[in-house]
Amino acid sequence: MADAMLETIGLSRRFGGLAAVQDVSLAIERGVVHAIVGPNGAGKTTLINLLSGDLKPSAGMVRYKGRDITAWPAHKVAHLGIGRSYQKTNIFRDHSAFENCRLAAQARLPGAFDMLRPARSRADVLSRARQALEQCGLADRAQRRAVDMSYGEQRQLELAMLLASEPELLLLDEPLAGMGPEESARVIDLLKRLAATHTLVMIEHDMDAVFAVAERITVMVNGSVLASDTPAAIRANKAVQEAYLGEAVS
Amino acid sequence: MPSYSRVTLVLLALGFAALALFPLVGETFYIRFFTKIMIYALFAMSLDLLVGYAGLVSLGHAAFFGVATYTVAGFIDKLGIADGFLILPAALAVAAICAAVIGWISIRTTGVYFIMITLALAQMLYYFFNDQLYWGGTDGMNISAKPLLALGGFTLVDLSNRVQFYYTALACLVTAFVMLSVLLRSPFGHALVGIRANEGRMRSLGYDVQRYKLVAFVVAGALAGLAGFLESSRATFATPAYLGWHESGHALMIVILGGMGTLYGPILGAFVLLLMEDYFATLTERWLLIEGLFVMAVALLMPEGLAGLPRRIAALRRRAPENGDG
Amino acid sequence: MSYFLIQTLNGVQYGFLLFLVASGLTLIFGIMGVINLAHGAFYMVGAYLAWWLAEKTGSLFLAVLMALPVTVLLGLVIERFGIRYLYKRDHLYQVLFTYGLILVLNEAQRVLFGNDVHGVPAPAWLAGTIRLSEAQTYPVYRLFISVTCVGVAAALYLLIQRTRLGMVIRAGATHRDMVAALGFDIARLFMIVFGLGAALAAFAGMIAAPANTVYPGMGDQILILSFVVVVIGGIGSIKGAFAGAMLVGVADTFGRVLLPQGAGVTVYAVMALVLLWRPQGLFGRTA
Amino acid sequence: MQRNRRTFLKQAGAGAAVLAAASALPTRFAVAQKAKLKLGLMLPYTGTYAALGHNITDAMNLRLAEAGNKLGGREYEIVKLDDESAPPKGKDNAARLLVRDKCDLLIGTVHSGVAIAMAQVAKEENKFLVIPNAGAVQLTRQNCSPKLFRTSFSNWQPAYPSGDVALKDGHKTAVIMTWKYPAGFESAGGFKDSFVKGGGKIIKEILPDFPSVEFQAGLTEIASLKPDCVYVFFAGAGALKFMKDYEAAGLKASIQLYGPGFLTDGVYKQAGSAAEGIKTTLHYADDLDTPVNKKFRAAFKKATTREADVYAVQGYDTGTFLIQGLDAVKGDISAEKPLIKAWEGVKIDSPRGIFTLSWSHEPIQDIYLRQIYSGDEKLLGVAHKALADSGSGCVMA
Repeated sequence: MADAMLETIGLSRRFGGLAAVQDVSLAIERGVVHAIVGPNGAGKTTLINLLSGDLKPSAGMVRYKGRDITAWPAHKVAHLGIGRSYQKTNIFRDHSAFENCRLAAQARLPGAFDMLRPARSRADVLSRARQALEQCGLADRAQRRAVDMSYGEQRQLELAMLLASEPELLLLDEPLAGMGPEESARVIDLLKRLAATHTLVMIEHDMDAVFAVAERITVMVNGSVLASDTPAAIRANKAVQEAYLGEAVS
Repeated sequence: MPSYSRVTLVLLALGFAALALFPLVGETFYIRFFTKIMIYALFAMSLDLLVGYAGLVSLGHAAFFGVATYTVAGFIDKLGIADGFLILPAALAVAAICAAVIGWISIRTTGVYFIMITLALAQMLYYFFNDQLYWGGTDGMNISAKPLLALGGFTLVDLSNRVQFYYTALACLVTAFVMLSVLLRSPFGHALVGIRANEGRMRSLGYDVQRYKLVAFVVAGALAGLAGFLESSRATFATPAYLGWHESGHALMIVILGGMGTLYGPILGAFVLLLMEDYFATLTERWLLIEGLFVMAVALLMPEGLAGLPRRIAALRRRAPENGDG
Repeated sequence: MSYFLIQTLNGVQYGFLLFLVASGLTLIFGIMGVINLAHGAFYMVGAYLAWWLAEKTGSLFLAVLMALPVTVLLGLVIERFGIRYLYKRDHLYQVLFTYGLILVLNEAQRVLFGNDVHGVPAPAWLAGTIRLSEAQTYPVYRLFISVTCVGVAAALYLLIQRTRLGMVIRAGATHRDMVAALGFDIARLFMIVFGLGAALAAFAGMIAAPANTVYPGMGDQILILSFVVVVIGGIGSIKGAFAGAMLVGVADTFGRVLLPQGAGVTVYAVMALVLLWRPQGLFGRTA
Repeated sequence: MQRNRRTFLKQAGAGAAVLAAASALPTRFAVAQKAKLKLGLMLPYTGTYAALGHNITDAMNLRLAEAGNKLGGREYEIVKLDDESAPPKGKDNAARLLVRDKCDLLIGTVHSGVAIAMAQVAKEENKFLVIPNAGAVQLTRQNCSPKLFRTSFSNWQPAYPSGDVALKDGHKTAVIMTWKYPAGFESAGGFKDSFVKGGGKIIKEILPDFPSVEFQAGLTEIASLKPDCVYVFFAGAGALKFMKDYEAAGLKASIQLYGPGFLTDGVYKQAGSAAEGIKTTLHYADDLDTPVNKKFRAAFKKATTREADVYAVQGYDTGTFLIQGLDAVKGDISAEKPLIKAWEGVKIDSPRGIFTLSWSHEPIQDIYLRQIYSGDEKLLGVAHKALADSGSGCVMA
C-alpha cells in the first residue's frame, strides 16, 4: 500500500445547526484516483472545500504529506501543490482562455509578485499555460474570451487552469458536470492520463466515469462516510447498495 | 492591463506633447491652473490603481494626499528643514505608512464594508489635523517656503518658478504613468486584475490576495503622497480639508468621469472636471447644483467614462443598422 | 444622580439618536445592497421640513405628519429614477450617484430655505426638564427622543420579523431571484424599502430638530457617524445598528470626558478595534 | 460699475474650458478695462458663511454708491468670486483674481483659513489685501504685512474685555468652553488674559471638536464643577444649540454665561428664552445710538430688506476705508507708499463708532458690552475703550 498523501482525521464542519461534514477520516494515497460519491447534500463539496482551505473545519484535522495543514488559508494550501476545480464554473470571464491559464501558471512560480518585467515575457509561465490548454484540447481557443466559449469548453478551461498551476494533488468537483458524451469521453481520457502522474480526488455523479477511472471510492451520506474501498468492494457493499447505489446500478 | 491600441498611443503622445508645449503659449494663471490639474490627475491616477484595477473602492484616498501636505508643512515650518530631497521621501513614506496601516485594517473587508471603513479611517486622520492646534487646526497652515531641490549648492529645479514647477508636475505625471503602466503589465499587475475579476478563484490558485491588495493600497497611497507633496509645494498650504472625504469623492469623480481602468482616463477626467467646475462657477452661484446633477448623470449614463465613449458610440452605430434591418 | 451616571445617560441618549439615523442606512444596505451616501442629506431634509412646517402650522407633530409622506415620496422618486438602475452595478456607481445627490440636496436646501440657522421649539408638554443633580437638569424632550427611538426600533423589529412584508423583505435580502420567481414584485419591494430608509433618516432629522439645530450641511457629520455605527454593528443588521449606536454614543461621551485631547478620534479608534476583532462587525454575517 | 465674472466671461466670448479662448482672455480684458480700477472681491456666497458674504458685499456696495461709485475720482469694477469657504481652493482663487483677472486690490474674506491663504498670495503678488472679517490673530501678528489691512477685528479683541466684565460682576472662577479650533482658542485666550490678570481663576477648559454640536458631556462637567461663570465661543448653529442646551441643563439660572458677540448675533431670536441674560462683548451693537449707525441701518434695510449686522458694518467700513485711502492718492493705486500712509492714518466714522488703525493695521476700537434682555439685544455700555490688538510678533517689512 502506498503512503497516505492527504489524510483527514475526524473532520467536521457545521453550518449553524446543520452538520455538513461529520467526523470524516480518510486517507488519500499517493498516485491514486479517489472518487467521492454520494447523493446530493451528502457533504462532498463541503469536504473538498475543507481540503482546499476554502472553508475552515469546525473540528478535526487535515494532514498533507504528514504536515498539519488544518485551517490553512486556501492560497497556502494551493502553494503546497493542492489544486482544485469547481463544480460551478469558476473562471475569469472577461479574460482570454490563455490569460486564464497564464494567471494560473504564474501563481505558484517564483516571481508572481514581480512588478517590473512584463507578465507576458515569462517563458516558463507561457509554456505552462500553452501546455495546459493543449492537454485540454483548447489550443485553438487560446485567444477566445472565456465568457464567449461554449459551456463544455468552459468546463475544460476550468481543468486547464488547474493543470497550468501544476499541482501534485487535484481536487476535482464534478469535472464532467453538464458535458456532452463526446466531451465527457475526452475528459475521462484526460483524467486517465493525469492519473499516471498525479493524485486525484474527484466528486462525480457519473457512475460509469467513476468506475472507469477510480481506484478507490468513498461513499458519503448525510455528511458521514458510509464506506471507503476499492470499486469492486464498493459494488459489492450491501449498505452502499441500499443507501445509494440501489437505483443507479440496477 | 494596459495594452494600448496604436491610436490611443498616438493620442497619448500628442496629449503629453501638448502639455509640454503649453507653457510656451499659456498665460501665467493657466500655467498655475494646469499645474494643479496635473497634480489632481496624478492623485486620481493613484486612486484608479485601486478602483479601476484592484477593485478596491476607497473613499478615503485623500487622507494619504493630505498627510503628505502636512509632512511638507512639518518639515519646513516646524523643523525648519527645506531640503526637498529629504522632504519628498519623507512625504512618500508617511503617506505609505498611513496607507499600510489603514490598508491593513480595511482589506480584511470587501465591498461596502471596504468603502465605509476607508472613509471612516480617513476621517479619523482628518479629525486629527482638524483638532490639533499645533497643526493650525481648521485654519490649516501656510508653508513659508518651497522645498529646495538642490545638490551641492546647485539648484536642480526651482519650485518657486512657475514654469519649472509646471514641468516638474508634468514629469511626475508622466513618470507615474509609465511606472503604473509597467506595474500593470507585470505579473503583479495581472494578478491585481485577476483579483478584481474573481477573488476567490485567485485565492484557490495560490495567490495571497490580501498581500496583493495591501501592496497595491500602499503603492497607491505613496503616489497620492507624491501628489500631496506637489500640491503643498505648489500652493504652500496645508489644510485639513485636503484629507476630507469630499476630496476623496471628488477624486473618485475624476476617475469615473475619465474612465476607470485606463491610466489616461484620470488625466482626461481631471482636465475636463476641473475646467468644467471652473466654468460652472462663472455661470451661477448655484453651480454645485449643476455639478451634482452632472455627477448623477455620469454615474447613470457613462459608467465607462470619457475613455469609454468611443467604444460606446461605436457599439451604438453597430447596433443601429441591425435594428433597422430587423 | 452621580456624575458618572449622568454622563452614561448622555452617552446612551446620544446613542439612541444615532441608532435612529443609522437604522435606515443599514436597512437599505442590508436588503438592497445599496450604499447610500445621501442618507445624511435625507436627515437634513427631514430637519428642514420639520422646522419649516412647524413654523407654518405651529405644531411639531403636525409638521412631522405632513413631512413624512413628502420624504417617503422623495425616496421613492430617487429610487425610481436613479438608484434602480444601479443595483446590478458596482458599488462605485452607487457611491458616485449618491455623492452627486448630496450636492444637489444641499444646494436645493439653500435655494429653498436659505443659509440661516434655525431652532425648532419642542412641543409645550415636552418642554420641561427633570432635575438630575443639584446643579443639572435634563430636558424631557431628550428623554422623549429616546422613547421614540425605542419605539421605532421595536416597530422595525416587528415589521421585519413578524409581518408578511417583512418576511418578503428578509427573503429578498438573501434570495432576490427566488422571491421574484415566487411572484413578488421585487422592483416595487425595493422602492418601498428605499422610501422607508429615506423616511427613517428624515424622521430622525425631524425628531432631533428641537434638541439639535437646523443648519445647512448638517447631514455631513451625521452621515459619517452613521457609517461608523453601521460598520461596527454589522452592515444590514438592525440589532447591530442598535449595539453600534450605543457603543458610539457612550464612547464619544466618555472620550470627551476622559480623553479630551483625542475626543474627535475616539469613535474611529473604537471602530478600528471592533473591526480588528470582528471584520464583519458585531452582528454582521460572515462573508 | 459692478460686474461679476459671468458677464466678464460672456463678453470675452469664452468657453473658458477651451484652452485657446483661455489664453486669449487677458489681452482682450486689458484693452477693455484700462482706465478702471479693478477690485477683486473674494467672499463666500455659498456654504455656511454665505449670509456673511452677502452682507459684507451689499454693505460695501452701499457705501461705495453713497460716494458716487468712484474711488479717488476713478471708475472701478468689482470682480466677484465665491470662495466657498474652501481652504484648498483659497490660493488658486486669490491667484485667479490677482494674476488672471489682474485685479489691483484684493478684498476678503470670512473664513480664516482662506484668508491666511489669500494673505500669502497677496504677498507673493505684491498686492494690497483688505480683510473685512476673518479674525485669525496671525494675520496682523506674525503674518502682518505693509500691504495687508483688516477692517474688522482680531479674535482676541472682542474677547479680552469680557474677562474684566466677569470680574466686575463678582465672579472669581470660570470654565471656558469652545470648539477646539484656532478662533475658539484665540477668543478664549482674550478672556483668559484679562480674567486671570484680574485675579480670576480658570478651573477648566472644555474643548469639543469642531464642528461637533454634541455638548451634553461638557455641560455635565460644568454642572459638577460649579464655576461662578462660563465663557464660551461658538457661532452659528453651534451657538444656537449651545444656548438651548445650556438652558435645558438648568445651568443658565445659576451660572452666568459670557461670550463674544458672535455667540448671540443672528441667532438670539431663534434661541428665545435660552439667550436671555447672556452677556457678550463685541465691537458693535445693533442699538448703538449714533446718527451714523441709525442712518446706516436704515439705508441697508432699504437697499436689501435685511437687518444690518456686524458683518454688514464691516463691509460698510471696508467701503469707507477704500474711499479714504484712494481719495488720498487720487485713485492711483500704484502710488503705494502714500497709499499705505493714507490707510495707516484713516479715521473711520463707522456705525460702530470712530476707529483708527493700529501700527499692525488692525482697528483700534471700542468694545461694547451687550446683554440679551426681553428678547432683544441691549447695549449696556462700553466694556473697553479704544482697544488695540497687541500685534505681537508683527514685523512690518
